[in-house]
Amino acid sequence: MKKMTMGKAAKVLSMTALAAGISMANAADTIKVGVLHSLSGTMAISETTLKDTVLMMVEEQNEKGGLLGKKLEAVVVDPASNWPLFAEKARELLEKEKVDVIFGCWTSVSRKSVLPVIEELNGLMFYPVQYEGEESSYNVFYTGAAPNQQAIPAVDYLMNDIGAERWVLAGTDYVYPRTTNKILESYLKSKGVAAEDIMINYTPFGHSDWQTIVSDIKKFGSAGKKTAVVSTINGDANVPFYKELANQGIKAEDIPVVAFSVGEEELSGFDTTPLVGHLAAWNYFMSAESEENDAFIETWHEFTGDDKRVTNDPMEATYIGFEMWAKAVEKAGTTDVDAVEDAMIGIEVPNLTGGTAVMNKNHHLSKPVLIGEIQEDGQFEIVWATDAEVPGDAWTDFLPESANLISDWTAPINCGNYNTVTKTCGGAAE
Amino acid sequence: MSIQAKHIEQPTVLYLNGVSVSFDGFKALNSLSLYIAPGEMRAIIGPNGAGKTTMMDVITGKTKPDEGTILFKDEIDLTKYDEAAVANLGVGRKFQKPSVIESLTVFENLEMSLKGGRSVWAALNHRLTAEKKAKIDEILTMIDMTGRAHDMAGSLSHGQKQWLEIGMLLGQEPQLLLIDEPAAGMTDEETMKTAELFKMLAKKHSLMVVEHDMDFIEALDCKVTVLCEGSVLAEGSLAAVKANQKVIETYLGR
Amino acid sequence: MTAYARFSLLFLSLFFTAPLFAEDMETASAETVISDIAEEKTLQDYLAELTEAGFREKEELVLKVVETDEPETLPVMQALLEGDLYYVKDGNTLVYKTSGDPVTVFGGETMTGLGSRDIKKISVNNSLRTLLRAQISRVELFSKNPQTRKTAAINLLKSADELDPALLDEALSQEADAGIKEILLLVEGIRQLESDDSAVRLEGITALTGSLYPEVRGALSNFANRAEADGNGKELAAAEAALSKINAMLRFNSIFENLYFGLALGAVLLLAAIGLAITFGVMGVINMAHGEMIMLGAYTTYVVQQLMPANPGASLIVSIPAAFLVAGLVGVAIERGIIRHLYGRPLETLLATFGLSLILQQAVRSIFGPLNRSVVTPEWMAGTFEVNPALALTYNRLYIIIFSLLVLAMLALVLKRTLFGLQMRAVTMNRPMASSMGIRTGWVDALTFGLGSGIAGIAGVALSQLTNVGPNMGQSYIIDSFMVVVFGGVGNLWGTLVGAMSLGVVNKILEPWAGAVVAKILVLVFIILFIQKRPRGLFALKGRSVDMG
Amino acid sequence: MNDSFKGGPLTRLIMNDQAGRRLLGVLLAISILVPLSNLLMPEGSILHVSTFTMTLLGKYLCYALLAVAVDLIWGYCGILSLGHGAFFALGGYAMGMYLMRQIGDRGVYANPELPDFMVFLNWTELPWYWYGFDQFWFAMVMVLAAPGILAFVFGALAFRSRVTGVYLSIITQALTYALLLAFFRNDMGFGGNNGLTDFKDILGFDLQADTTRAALFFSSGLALMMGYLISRYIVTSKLGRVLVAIRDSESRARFMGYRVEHYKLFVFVVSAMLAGVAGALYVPQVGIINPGEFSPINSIEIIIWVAVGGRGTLFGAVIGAILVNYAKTYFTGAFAELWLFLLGGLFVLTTLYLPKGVVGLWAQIKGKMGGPGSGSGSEKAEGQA
Repeated sequence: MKKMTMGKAAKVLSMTALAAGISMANAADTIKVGVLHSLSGTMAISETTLKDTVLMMVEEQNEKGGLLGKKLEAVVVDPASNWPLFAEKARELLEKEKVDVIFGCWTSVSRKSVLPVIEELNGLMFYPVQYEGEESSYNVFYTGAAPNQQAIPAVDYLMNDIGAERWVLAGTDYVYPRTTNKILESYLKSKGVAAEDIMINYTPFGHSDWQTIVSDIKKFGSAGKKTAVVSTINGDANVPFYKELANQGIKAEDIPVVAFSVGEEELSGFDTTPLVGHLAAWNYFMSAESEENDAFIETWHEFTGDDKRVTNDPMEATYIGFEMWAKAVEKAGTTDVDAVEDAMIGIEVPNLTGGTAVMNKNHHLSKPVLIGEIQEDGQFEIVWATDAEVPGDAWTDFLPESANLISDWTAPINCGNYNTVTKTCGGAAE
Repeated sequence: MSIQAKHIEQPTVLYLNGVSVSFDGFKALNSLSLYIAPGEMRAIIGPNGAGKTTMMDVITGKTKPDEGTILFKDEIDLTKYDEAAVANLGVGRKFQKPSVIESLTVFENLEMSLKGGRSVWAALNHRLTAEKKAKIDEILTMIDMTGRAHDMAGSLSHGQKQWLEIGMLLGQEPQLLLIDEPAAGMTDEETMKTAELFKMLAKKHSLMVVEHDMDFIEALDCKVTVLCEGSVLAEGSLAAVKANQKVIETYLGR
Repeated sequence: MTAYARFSLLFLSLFFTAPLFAEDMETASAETVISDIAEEKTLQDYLAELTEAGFREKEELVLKVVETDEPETLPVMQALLEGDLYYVKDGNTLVYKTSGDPVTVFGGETMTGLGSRDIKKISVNNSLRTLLRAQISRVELFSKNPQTRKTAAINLLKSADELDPALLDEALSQEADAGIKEILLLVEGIRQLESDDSAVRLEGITALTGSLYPEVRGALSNFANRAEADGNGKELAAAEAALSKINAMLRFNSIFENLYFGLALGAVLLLAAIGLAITFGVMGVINMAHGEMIMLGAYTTYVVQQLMPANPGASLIVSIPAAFLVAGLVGVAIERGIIRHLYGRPLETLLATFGLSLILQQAVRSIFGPLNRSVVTPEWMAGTFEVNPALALTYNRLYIIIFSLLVLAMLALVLKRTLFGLQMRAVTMNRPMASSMGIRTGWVDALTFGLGSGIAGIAGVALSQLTNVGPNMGQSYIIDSFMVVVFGGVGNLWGTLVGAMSLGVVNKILEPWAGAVVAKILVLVFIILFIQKRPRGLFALKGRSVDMG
Repeated sequence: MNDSFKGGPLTRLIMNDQAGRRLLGVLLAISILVPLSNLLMPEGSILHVSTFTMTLLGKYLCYALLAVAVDLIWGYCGILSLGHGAFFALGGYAMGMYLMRQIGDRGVYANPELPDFMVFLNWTELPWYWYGFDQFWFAMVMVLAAPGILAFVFGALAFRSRVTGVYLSIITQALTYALLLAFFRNDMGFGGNNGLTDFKDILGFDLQADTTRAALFFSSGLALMMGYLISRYIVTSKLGRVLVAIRDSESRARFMGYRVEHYKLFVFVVSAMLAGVAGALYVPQVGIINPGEFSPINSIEIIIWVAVGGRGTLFGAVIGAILVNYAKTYFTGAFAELWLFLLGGLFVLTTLYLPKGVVGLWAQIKGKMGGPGSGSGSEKAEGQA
């Protein structure tokens, strides 16, 4: 009896193992590009576009003859907006599919979930979304904006050009808004803003009833000082938020709202008429005028077969990341992670907005910061831009705990969280 | 009032005094008073909506009366207890629709009903002792189901389910049995067999039987109480009740 | 930071040949300003410069434009403010463009044959809009239309201190309408606060006391701050007295406001839940695809609006029956195809409808893409109904409250007064009996499910006005809907109404005190505890138990 | 029946449970062979099980235990909990908090006391409810106690008030939804949306080492077997028959004198604890616990695993959990854009054509072939033994 059971067990086991994919076949004649973006669930709305962008870039690269004489092959999986699934799929991509690079993640939590896997298996990932900083991994390149590339310039603009004196920091209750608002609060106070002139508000994901909060903002804004709203409200909650702003008659001239998570793609789901003049801060706007951008938009329209499709900042970040990776692979002559990581630093790629993006030692980019006003056609009018590219800062100077930390992945430091006071590499040291 | 006043000094198993219940303004029981003596069998009849089922609900703790008292064995106020407690005090109830546990076997149904071991812990550590097994076999014989002990209760016929349920009542060893329309859906033969069984039971237990079937009541040959609009209309032997003018008007006459 | 400002006079000579130079950021320089020769210029010249100027320059140009005071001045500024002022790239002709062909500013000719790439909008930013609005208000203060004058006066509250006193005096002396005059007096009051004369300042405080305009409160609190800083006790006391009076009125307002918010939220919950009250409450189907029916309704609204883009208002009206039909038909199909095999197995309906909801979500994602779709709000739904200057009820919420009650009333009517309603009730109460009376129970089931789904579709139309129209929108309503139906009492429409409204109001009363998240958590805990007290919901059917089996 | 390698209750359990015996055999084999193959076989060998596959299977085992827990209350007692994910998540958080404390000063801010997320949100000291979680034993107690106490309080209220059927289902959903919202709040001190992640080691063993993974995998298999046996013990005892009585006719059970609320409470708490254990084993294997686990949709999915496998048969729950999750893993990889159609379709078809789940189908086939009663048949046939 027992024997039979064991025999059966072995059969089941080997079947399961086979099915779960112990595939030994590893096509050596292609370079595999993993795409780890949610195609279903709550984040599909944002991430699907990035999957398409990577596919487009792969196709383009193959038309140019591939890399190192090999064709690129995209491997798409769906982590379904489920954070633990991100880790599992990352492992699948690295262990089973043996991809050479991963482009993926949107939310911070998905990145945090993937990070241990990528580090353990020494993978390589490009993360294309603006985020809260306070991280720098050897295995990840951050091509989105750090807080100093988005939040702080935006506040500077509101303070200096719009004359805002009173601030509402409204965000979804998760780590990106929390951190950004902490940084901003500290920054604003350092600029002499009194505590009672700062209102901080957090709402849950997908919050849909904004009546009370918008009405509070309105009241807060009627204290005689120019008031501005800095919004780190995420994703789905934005539509009802802006609709409520419009309905309660808050005009951009009275209380401008600057958002860090609202781009062209999000606007395509809005009725923008009542929102004209509200702001967003990004490193890229579709309306930027440059040859590279025109070409990019054209390719995008061709690829999607839809000339109404918009482009946005995370797409540019994906584009820059992909171009940089391709350059680094050619420079290194291999797709080996350590070689590519080494080659990545210092790589330059033209921005779509003009100028050049540079990959710094801390795995963050130097990029320009732009501020745009929402137009009726769902585009942004660029109303302000930094004079020069701003280098991304992994560890913000406005939080006491991280003020002394830097990231430098070159010798002799080779550390993601190097303490400049104690001269030691922090907890990440293995 | 006059009826029970005569017997107030005698011991009773069940004693209802001025029990009233209303649902959304409808008086289901209207100051109902009645008693049952130890070892007595009592038939309850009455038109639909007379309050028979509500009376059973009230006695078994399912429904709390708005007013009135219900004494069990002259000392326990049943209105203070819930269904499980009332059952454990020794009041068994059989429903109009047979309610046996259909996905357990006949044997298991009976095993569950056996007196004692009601706590969670006891149930977890329950062992089927020879004594219990004997008791179950005894009941099986009594309800004539020895041959079907290991069949699913769900596969029984309607009449058999009624019997099984009666058997389960017996397993509980109650002092008082409340039985709601036991003859419903039975063949004539089964009905008569049931009446015989009840008469046998009445030697050890008190029984309160609600029934429509006059032949069955006739066969029971016991005192009859007629309920109407939530209170007692008449009481006495079947013949006396049948002759009662009020009863004829409201019930039998129709 | 004006390094990126785009403009202007440096290139005036190249004006007609190379308008695109304007886009060249590198050559622009912050220090370059409008040249002196501007004095000689006419409206036309200034406007021509506008096409090339950066935002800073545009501000100065606007001020110069105001001074020209020509017949075109006001319409041009209004068009600029509204974003309707364009220029033809080829030749720099200024045109107005709204929906049809562009019309030239000077001469009023309609230009045909121009594509969207041939003309370019003269962009404005927020400070320009503020400036334009203030300038326009000064002109419109003398408009014949009292509504325009009123808007203008209210706008002036914002820039009262920059106002020419003579202009205000003139407006005050001419103004016949008492309401507008009141506002103008407030403008004057705000100005008086700036006076050097203490008596005048106190006069200003008196004039402002009791007004609920946010600008007034703002001016007073600024004033109070100044007075405190200056150590001016008397004026500080006066200002604070005025402020506390205003604040007391505002507090009263906010009670009313919260109630309104609560009812509005309740209306949303009600709309979301009514359909479920049928499919789940009446039929006992644990309908996890209910949210997707709402989503279908919202997408129907989007499609209808795409079909008739010119008229968002009418399209919304058309969407109501359209959404009912679409969601209703899908509902009938679901019932016939799946649910009818599952009667008597209510928990399995949960499984099947959950699977369906996944399929429907993905179907919509495949057809319409994963992005949210934009549904335009018609004008009559935008805006607010002003009870007083500090309390404005948004029209869209008002309509949704009314709409939700209408839907409920219609449904009640259908159930109570129509043959179908009678048959439906008969089937749910006693199926075999209904069947033996010749009612085709199968079709009644299908239509009932269709009715519930259709109503969910209608809810989708309303919700498209408030929130995202995307593949996931149904998910955000499904849980709330179940809470409402269960809280109200399954199978009881009246309970659904009272349940939705009370949950909405409780939520909104708690929210200012506890915050949005905690308020919601408290409401959920409240539901859990409430069900302990009343295990069958708010409006449970009481009576002799019938659940014995 | 002669393989009574352990005496007493176990024998009784395993007797008359052919399907369960097979299941336990397979589980035992997997629990031993998979880790061994992962550790001993060279990579590239056909017999090597990759770490990816092992962690995946480990996850399935945890889910299977969770499914057993749900089946215990739903399949046998008719309590349809749409909030069981909450107990799973609480167990997971208890383990996560221990793992978080184990990081010590190896966090990015090198704070010996506070986890990273607390440091950058300016917490100055550890909140009181984090005390004790640096001790493994304490965390393990909490893995059982946190879900257990919540289930006890909630169940005591709900069952005493006789909240039943769909009302109970909906308030369990309200419970998990409320917890979801609460754990999302960063002010709660559980890491908000990001949850707890970046774990380093457990009991001093590196979590990224294959040996640790293998041990965790083995523990999961063991936990599932234990969970199965405990549940099996419960459902085959008289208590199990009372549960079935409650499921089929609650008032009958009550009029027989059984305190229905006590029984329900007991089994609900046991089930919650099993779910907690599943969560605790799940977390170190997937490397993250966050409030998403409280999401009502997750809890509904658990119900679906059980239904697909076959409600009311414990091994059916195990099969269902593994089957559905394997399908999900496979579909999200192979048909990234279509998997919702496939999974949704699977659910619809299962309900329509396999009302008793996969196990029911199997029993049906066996029944036709005249084989010995397996599946629900054997479940019902023992009892009187």
